[in-house]
Amino acid sequence: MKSGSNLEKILSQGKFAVTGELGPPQGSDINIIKEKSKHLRGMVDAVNITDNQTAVIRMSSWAAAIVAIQEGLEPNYQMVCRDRNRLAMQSDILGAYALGIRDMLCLSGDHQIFGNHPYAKKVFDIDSMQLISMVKKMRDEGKFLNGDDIVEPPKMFIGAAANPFGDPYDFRVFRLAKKIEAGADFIQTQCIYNMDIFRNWVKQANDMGLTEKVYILAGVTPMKGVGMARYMQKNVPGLDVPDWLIKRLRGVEKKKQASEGIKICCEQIEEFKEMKGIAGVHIMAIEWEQRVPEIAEQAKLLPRPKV
Amino acid sequence: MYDFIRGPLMWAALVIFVGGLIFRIIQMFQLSKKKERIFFTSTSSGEEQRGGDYSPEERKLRWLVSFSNSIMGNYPILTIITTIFHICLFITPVFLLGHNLFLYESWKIKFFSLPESLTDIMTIIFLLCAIFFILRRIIVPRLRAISSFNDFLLLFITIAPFLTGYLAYHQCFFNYKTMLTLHILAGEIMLMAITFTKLGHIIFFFFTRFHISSEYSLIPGSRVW
Amino acid sequence: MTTPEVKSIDKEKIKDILNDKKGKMKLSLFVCAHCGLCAESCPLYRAHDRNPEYMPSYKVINSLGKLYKKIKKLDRNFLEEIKELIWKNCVLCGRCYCPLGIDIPSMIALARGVCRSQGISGVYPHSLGAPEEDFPEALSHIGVSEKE
Amino acid sequence: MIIAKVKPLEEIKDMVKDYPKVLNVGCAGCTAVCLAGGQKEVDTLNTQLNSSFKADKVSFQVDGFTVERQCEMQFLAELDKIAGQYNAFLSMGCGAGVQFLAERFPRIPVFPAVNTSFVGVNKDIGWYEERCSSCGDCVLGITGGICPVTMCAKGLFNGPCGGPEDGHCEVDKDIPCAWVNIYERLKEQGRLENILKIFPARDWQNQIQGKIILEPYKKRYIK
Repeated sequence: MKSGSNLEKILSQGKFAVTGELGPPQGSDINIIKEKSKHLRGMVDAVNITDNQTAVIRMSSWAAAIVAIQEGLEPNYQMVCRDRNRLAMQSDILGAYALGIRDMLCLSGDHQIFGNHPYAKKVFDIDSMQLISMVKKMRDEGKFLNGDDIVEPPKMFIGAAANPFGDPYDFRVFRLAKKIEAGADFIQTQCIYNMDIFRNWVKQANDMGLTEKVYILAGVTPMKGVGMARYMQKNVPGLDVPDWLIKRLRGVEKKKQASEGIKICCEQIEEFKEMKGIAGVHIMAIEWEQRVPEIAEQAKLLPRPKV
Repeated sequence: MYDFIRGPLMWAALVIFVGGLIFRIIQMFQLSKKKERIFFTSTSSGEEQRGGDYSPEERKLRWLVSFSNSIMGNYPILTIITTIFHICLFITPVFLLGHNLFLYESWKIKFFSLPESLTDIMTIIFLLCAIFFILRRIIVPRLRAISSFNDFLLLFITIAPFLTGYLAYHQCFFNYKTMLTLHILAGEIMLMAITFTKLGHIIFFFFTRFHISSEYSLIPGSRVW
Repeated sequence: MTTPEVKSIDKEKIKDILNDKKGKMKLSLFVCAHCGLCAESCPLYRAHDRNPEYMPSYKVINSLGKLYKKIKKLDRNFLEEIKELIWKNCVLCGRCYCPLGIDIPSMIALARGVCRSQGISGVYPHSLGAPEEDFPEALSHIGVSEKE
Repeated sequence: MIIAKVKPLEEIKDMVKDYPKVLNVGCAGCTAVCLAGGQKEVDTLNTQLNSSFKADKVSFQVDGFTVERQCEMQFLAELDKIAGQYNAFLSMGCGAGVQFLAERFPRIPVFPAVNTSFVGVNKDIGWYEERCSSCGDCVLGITGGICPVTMCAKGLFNGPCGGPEDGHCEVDKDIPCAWVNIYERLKEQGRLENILKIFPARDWQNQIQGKIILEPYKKRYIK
């Protein structure tokens, strides 16, 4: 066992894992986190706590993670490379581990021009690949990036993101291989809509034997309606929302589009269960946490295994 | 002699003149190539695209800036004189009554002609401008540094048709016939000179300033050397 | 820094370089009306009290113009001569204006290319071996006296 | 001027050892002025490479060609005639020059022979110091002509920090503290109030790859 986290136990026992996502508030009101956690408790094995998603300032990820622990959830602490240099990152990892956080997700992070402080100075001292290997070095070698020894090294279960739809397509699987070599233990992909490209990507990963070395969780985001779908198609970087999805959503009248979105999402989850090389699903229902129980129910993911 | 210059030499001059121009045009198109245009759709990084909506003071400032950078701003007298010189150079011979009568006699083409008194004055102005150029080329240090015999020769070649034409019209010195012969000869020499000397800037100016894309091109040029 | 006995120059190479762009260059030299309007656009011309030797057309005529004219009987001394003209009198900033639209910078660049092909190139006042006395003169125009 | 420094010979050798015929492209612009990549440096590097590879008994040949400036395509065009004969390019231009050369010849590997270091000044022959980090929003008018972004090690805007001693930066006693100098110079000029008021957080301009299209030329390039 690498970190002994709940997510790691479930994945290592070959059970189909489910992770959720929780966006901390743009303020310091703890109750919002408690509210969102209520919907997710018992529905997911771990919950991603986003770190200034789309470069919009929110309560810091590790703080929200600690509140999530108090609410009986296992947090998956996200860290982006945009806001901190290697010193801050390593000290945050030590602090997070000390307070009970066992899973981490290493991301590059969106450029600050997308957020509410477009002209803030970027950091990107190290990138996501280097962050993964840094956390692995802290865990396995018990050393900081510069080689100094760590008293009581943090043993994180290292996660990384993967975007099978980003350009250039054929390079994406090699980038996955690099992340595994860097030390990623589990992968959470970008939300999937174009199933063909995703199947092809998984096939390539299987052929290269990558799926034996890492647990891949397929990312899904239920669409609330046509408006959201079109927005995601145009504005979200590196996302491929095919037209048949928008057409299908438009086929149902406004009121019922939300449940249609959830239906599509559950169909995807069904397919992921059977797909070779997929170890679980990552449900990203940002600002829609209250519908996660419905999704988990409908996709027959309950009850979550106790390990 | 008279018949020679009225006949074959005139045709030779025309052929060399027109042929020379065409050759130059072809040569310039061969020497340059189409500029492949890269267009940007949006002006990213926050630089907004300014329309033409400038306030009166801004408009005045913009005009002042472009004026002071123009050759009119740097060499006002020279620019005015050159403009007058070139206007007279092109307008006078083309709309001269005498020329158009000859033209009508031989090819039955009727051309609009300016009143003779006007073309007379324009010829005088032209000659004065030419004298200004000659003096300038001698007095101004930077011009003296680069002027060669050909520059002065060419100035005289350009002056000759106007001078002889004026004298022939007013029948002063030699008898009319000799002066007219000299005038026609001078005209033909000038026409031919356009192909063989720097008078070729007739074509070069319009080609480079309008087609070749550079800092000083008058319209966004479509070609590049 | 010329070596004592004057090294010969590779005439063939120079001919190649010159002939490669002969069409455009000869046409530009041919059509230049020697009108002197390019002077005011040259920063060095104005900075050196409008000395005619800093006028773009002067630099071109006496470097590239002569290269084409004397293409047969070129020698290293001639290249050393024009080196001053196209390096010290010109920084090739590319801003010379010509009413006819002649591309003056490319002509200076070609002349520099020819010199450089023979190992002759401008020596910046700040690089090793630059004659020191070169330097104060270049600063005289902006009122920096010797002792400063 | 852009200041650069030649890479160590071993590093350059390591880059080009698999390419039998290499062209070393010099640049007569900034890197020539700072004695890093001009024609003389090209010849020096070529001699070093040729003799060193001959000593290693590796078949290798490098020729030199110095263009006027590697940051303008019209000057890189001079290489078109001879580019085909080489397996790789070494470029002694600054980072921009190396990339422009690579853009022009995408199928030929291009290797940088110099490390572009900073925008700076020639203090003396062979001695160069950084002055500007091209942040895109110049405040030198307020700080009396001393750049807080570049000259202050921490890039503070409401300096000095607690560290300077007798005028030099806590980081290194040879480095003068920018803010101590700003204070003295503004005091001399009687413009001290510039640094008495608080400088607000900056909008950093140089966060994405820079591009400038001048107003009068916009209609040529923006449809």
